[in-house]
Amino acid sequence: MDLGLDLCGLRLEHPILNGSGTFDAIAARRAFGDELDARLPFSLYVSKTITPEPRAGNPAPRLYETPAGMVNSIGLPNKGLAGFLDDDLPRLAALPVPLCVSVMAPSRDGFGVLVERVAGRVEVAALELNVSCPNVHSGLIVGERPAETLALLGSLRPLTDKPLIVKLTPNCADPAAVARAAEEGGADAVSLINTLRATALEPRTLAPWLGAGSGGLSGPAIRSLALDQVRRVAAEVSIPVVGMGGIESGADALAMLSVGASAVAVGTASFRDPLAAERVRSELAAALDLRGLSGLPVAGLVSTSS
Amino acid sequence: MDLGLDLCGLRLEHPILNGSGTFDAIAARRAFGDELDARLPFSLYVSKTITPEPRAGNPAPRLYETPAGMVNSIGLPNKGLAGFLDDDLPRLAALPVPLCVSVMAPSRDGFGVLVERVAGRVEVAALELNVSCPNVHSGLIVGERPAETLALLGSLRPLTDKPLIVKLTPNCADPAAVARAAEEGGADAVSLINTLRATALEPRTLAPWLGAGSGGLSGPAIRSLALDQVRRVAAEVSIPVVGMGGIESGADALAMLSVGASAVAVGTASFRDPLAAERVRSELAAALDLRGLSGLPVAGLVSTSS
Amino acid sequence: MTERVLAPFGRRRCEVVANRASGGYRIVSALDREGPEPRPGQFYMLATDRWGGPGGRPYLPRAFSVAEVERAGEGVRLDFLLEAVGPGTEALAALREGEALAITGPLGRPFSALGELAPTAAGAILVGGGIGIAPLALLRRELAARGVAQRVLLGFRDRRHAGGLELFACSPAGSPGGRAPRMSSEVRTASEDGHTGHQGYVTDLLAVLLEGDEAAGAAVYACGPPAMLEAVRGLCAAGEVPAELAMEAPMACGFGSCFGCAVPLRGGGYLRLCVDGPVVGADRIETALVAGSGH
Amino acid sequence: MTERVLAPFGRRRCEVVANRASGGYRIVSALDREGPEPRPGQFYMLATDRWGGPGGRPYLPRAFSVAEVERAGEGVRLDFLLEAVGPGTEALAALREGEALAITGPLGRPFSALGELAPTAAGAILVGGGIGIAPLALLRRELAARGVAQRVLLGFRDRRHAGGLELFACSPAGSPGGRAPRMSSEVRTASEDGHTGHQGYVTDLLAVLLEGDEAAGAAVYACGPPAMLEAVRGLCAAGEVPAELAMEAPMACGFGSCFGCAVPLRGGGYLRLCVDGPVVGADRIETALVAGSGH
Ligand SMILES: Cc1cc2nc3c(=O)[nH]c(=O)nc-3n(C[C@H](O)[C@H](O)[C@H](O)COP(=O)(O)OP(=O)(O)OC[C@H]3O[C@@H](n4cnc5c(N)ncnc54)[C@H](O)[C@@H]3O)c2cc1C
Ligand SMILES: Cc1cc2nc3c(=O)[nH]c(=O)nc-3n(C[C@H](O)[C@H](O)[C@H](O)COP(=O)(O)OP(=O)(O)OC[C@H]3O[C@@H](n4cnc5c(N)ncnc54)[C@H](O)[C@@H]3O)c2cc1C
Ligand SMILES: Cc1cc2nc3c(=O)[nH]c(=O)nc-3n(C[C@H](O)[C@H](O)[C@H](O)COP(=O)(O)O)c2cc1C
Ligand SMILES: Cc1cc2nc3c(=O)[nH]c(=O)nc-3n(C[C@H](O)[C@H](O)[C@H](O)COP(=O)(O)O)c2cc1C
Ligand code: FES
Ligand code: FES
Repeated sequence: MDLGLDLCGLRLEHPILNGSGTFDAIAARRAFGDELDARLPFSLYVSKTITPEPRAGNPAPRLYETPAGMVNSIGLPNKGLAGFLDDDLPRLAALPVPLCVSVMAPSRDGFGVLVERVAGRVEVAALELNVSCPNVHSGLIVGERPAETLALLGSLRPLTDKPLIVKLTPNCADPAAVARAAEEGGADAVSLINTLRATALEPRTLAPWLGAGSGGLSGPAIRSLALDQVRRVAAEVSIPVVGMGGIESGADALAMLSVGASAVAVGTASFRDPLAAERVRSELAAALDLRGLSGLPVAGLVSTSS
Repeated sequence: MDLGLDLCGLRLEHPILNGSGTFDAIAARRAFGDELDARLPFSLYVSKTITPEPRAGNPAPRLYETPAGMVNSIGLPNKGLAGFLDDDLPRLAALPVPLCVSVMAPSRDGFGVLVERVAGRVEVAALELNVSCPNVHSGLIVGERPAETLALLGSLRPLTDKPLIVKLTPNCADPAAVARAAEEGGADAVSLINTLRATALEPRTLAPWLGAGSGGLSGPAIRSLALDQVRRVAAEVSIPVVGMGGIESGADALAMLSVGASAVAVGTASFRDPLAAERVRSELAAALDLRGLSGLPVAGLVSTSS
Repeated sequence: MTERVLAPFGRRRCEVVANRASGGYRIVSALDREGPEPRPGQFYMLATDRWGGPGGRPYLPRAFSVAEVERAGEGVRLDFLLEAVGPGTEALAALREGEALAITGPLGRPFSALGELAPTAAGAILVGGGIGIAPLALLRRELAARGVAQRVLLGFRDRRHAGGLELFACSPAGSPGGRAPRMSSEVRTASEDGHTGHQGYVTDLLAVLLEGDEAAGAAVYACGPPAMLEAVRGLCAAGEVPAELAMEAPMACGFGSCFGCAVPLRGGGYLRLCVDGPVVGADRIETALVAGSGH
Repeated sequence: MTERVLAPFGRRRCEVVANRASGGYRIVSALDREGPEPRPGQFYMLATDRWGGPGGRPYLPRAFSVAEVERAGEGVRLDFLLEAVGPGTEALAALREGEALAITGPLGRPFSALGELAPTAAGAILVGGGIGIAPLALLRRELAARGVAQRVLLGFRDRRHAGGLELFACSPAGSPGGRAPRMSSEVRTASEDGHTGHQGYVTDLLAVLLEGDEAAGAAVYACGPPAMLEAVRGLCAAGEVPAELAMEAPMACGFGSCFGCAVPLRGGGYLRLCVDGPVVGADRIETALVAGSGH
């Protein structure tokens, strides 16, 4: 079974990536040693989102467990652009797979600096643009608005030839419209879904549980919703789609691929089992085999129109 | 413990209602007999959504179970306005609690006819406007757009003095903006959340599982998301808010009330246990008692600002 | 019409008093201290404390026909015949004696008495397929008690997908030495792999019966997988034999509230299988091939 | 610094070989055939096949310190001391012998050797509160093996929230007649309800010790609820006694990937308790009162 694919010009061994912010390879190396590199279960490693300036992240608690899922309010702790390039990039570059760096900035200019500096590094194969942050100028969340997304791409696209993947927010009425804007603006791919806005209360005091007040829901609880958004987006764009949201098994990954995703990311499931993605990949291979397929793509395998 | 409250002029025994379309009192009477009326666990009975014309509903299958929840594509089967008024209304009027009738139409005029005819019946205490249906004129889903919602209320508000509750859709970037529009248009209350768009595939064929192609996600899986939307909406309107989405326990109901809901609806949980709402109510009473409270409201009990 | 027995409102907890293998199936018995005696064809919504599980399913309760009922001192012993095919049935199959079973029921429309289904019929033909034999066990006992002549035809896919025959046996089940239950002459079996009875479909047996003399004076009660029920429906329609089918459809609630269990009616529209069925007149429906129903 | 032992990459399944009550707590033992021997203070992420459950929780694995380790023929027996306080610990407490336990670990930074924590210290003071005594049991054995003089102070809320003392006993645990385990002279207890030892807080005992002669030459290792750890931190800071605290924070992953286990650092920023801890130098943190950590 050859699960290899081409994702916006990158040759990947198989279609299983990690969701940004759900697998820290540098920390995992401290826990698992060399085995981390030997068995890294992702074909493209996506970094946690970095920002222009260092961020400490949100106050504790940052996690709340929900039925079949979790809410997080991590708050993008990172060393900032300079710290990332100096400390983290060399260590991530040592991973045995290509590297995609996720970036976010509160302004178009900030995004521009990130893209220019990060894309300028040979260790970086692709960039993911996390557009779920409120824009300081417009006050709007870029990823909720097609026009804002188009404008952002308009200023970033000229800065690099490397693949730009736009990570869409699910907290909007029509993610496909935003995806179309990203495509129009020259994005090489879109990825979705990010977490869904959610709130948890401390059961006794009824005060907000999360230090930041509210957070984002992920995990199997949102899988059917993610599948829906990926299906709608894939139907409306011709650039590749990276599908994620609650993926835990090969069957889940196959469903994502069959509604039009080109690749699939494993997020929260890695928290339960750091090698969850390896199992997802091998179950996927077995499922394709069972169907008499020798590889990707699988989209169009069956009619999935509504 | 007196759980009584006033909800837009209706005197209710306690704050636990049913979600529209999740408890059919007429069918339940066939299964449970007189005990249904004797122990009806809701203080206000909300009918399944009715439409101007009869609808058979969507093709089977209509249900898909997901982790800690379910996806449905029922498709609003109902007897239509005339059938409802003739057959169902008299039987619902026999229930021991006030009646709220949920209505939906594909056009403003259709809504107008429904509201006029239904509100004209003395058996009806309140109406819920289900605005999650695409408008045939605009092609837009009314409930996704503040302006559409405001315009709809503008044409319906003059038709009746009875309470109009607007049921908001969660499939939009900013439900609070729609809620504000409903309030501005003269709605007496808003209720949320309705189900979230979701897709399920048949595991073997990978064709869409649901006869209608896709459906709506409900149940505990979406509880933290519902709590978030109710909190945001309650913070921005001064009319009462009916909170729902994954409520299964008194603790869940208390959380909804504490972020600003005036009443709480039980939906999917009734499928697991037809008397789930009774347990929710008694657990809620016990929880208030434990906190030394003698009744409602509880909002403002603690700071829940983010 | 034979009246449905009403269910107590709400879900209640029963104690599991037995759980034993029966061929490839299991028979789970629970003591219901609060409920009435159900009628043949009625069902219960079941769940256990292990609902949920690592994959987050099952979330909803599951529907099961009652296969056998016995008044026990303090209540009613309910026997369910089940096949482990997914997370819900697996959790039920793993129940241990003394553990709790959450039940709602009895629910739904039972089988009609023979006189109601076919006023002139001299006897009944019961046709069961696979796990669908469950409600026929109770029906057969009740018909026998009323002195109705009957033929029972039970079909199975293969040895692994077969069981529950002891519910139809004359000799008490579980007799020592693990001997096969002794069947009364009225019970005939079929199997696709030939491990028991006629090699082929149970509907082959039905076709033969309906071609013979008995057709004229008979009515058919059937329960089984959609394809079998559809074949039964076809045979009975062709032979103008009155028939009732106990059907399956995906159910979330079991008491008419979710509208999930839609079965297409002949002439348009749907019925809700949980309240208008699960036993339906074969002439009422468009097809027994209900989308989304199991196995 | 004492090196952390690395974990095999990925989650593995172990067999539960024992599960017994110990006062108000339980000791669950599992045989790990694939993993290394952990160091005192390291922890494992645990889950069972009954994860999920009717309420849909627990979804994430749960962190547990290893309390005792023994080389068994085919692997390593890991003992976890736990208190059932919620869905995860309840599922673990209900494990039966022969069932599977899913584990990832050993994880995290272990306790430092005495010479590293306090090069000139003559002895160690171990301070445990409630279920937090777990990692100290293994630490005590290791320090004893190295001939380190030690005092062990263990505190409990009340009889119901106490247990695990046998892990600190000289006489073998579970001795017949249910007699209380015989404690070596170096172990002293405290309880808020006075059911064992000093009536009051375990930190009362620590305060007395640190006022005496022993303070000068001692270093403190502590594990327990946030308020206790904060009191230990205060006492040690005042007495300029080097101390390491084994802390808790809500954890989703345990291997540094979720950034959920943030503990505020003195001087700003956070550490990730799962990789930078769970054992941290008392002088590194701002406070031991970590929001969201249990009990
Ligand atoms: C009235 C009635 C009586 C019944 N009586 C019996 C009986 O006596 N004995 C017995 O063994 N069974 C009986 N059944 C069938 C039984 O209810 C099902 O086998 C059971 O629901 C299966 O649950 P599960 O969790 O084990 O399997 P599931 O995983 O639910 O799979 C069973 C079937 O459900 C469908 N399915 C698969 N995935 C999903 C999903 N995510 N959401 C929704 N559907 C899905 C498929 O069609 C599959 O074949 C009866 C059903 C009805 C309606
Ligand atoms: C490094 C480390 C070592 C540990 N060692 C041990 C040990 O040896 N023995 C032991 O018994 N325990 C130990 N613990 C604590 C143990 O991990 C917790 O007691 C356990 O996670 C509780 O899980 P639960 O499902 O039983 O309870 P939960 O329901 O998770 O409740 C436990 C605590 O979690 C919080 N909480 C409540 N609801 C939620 C929610 N929805 N989402 C998130 N948090 C919530 C509250 O603070 C509550 O007090 C350790 C923890 C850490 C971090
Ligand atoms: C703890 C946590 C941290 C995350 N951090 C980021 C992040 O830094 N950048 C980003 O684009 N997405 C982030 N995400 C979102 C995930 O990449 C993913 O889109 C989402 O969790 C849905 O997938 P899942 O259900 O498989 O986790 C984070 C998710 C979690 C749970
Ligand atoms: C099977 C089913 C049918 C529903 N039908 C309707 C309906 O007719 N009208 C409506 O406004 N909401 C309908 N809903 C939405 C519920 O009223 C409720 O808003 C939603 O399910 C969230 O609550 P829950 O998680 O408690 O179920 C339906 C939900 C389900 C599950
Ligand atoms: S199962 Fe819910 S209406 Fe029939
Ligand atoms: S528990 Fe996930 S980073 Fe520490």
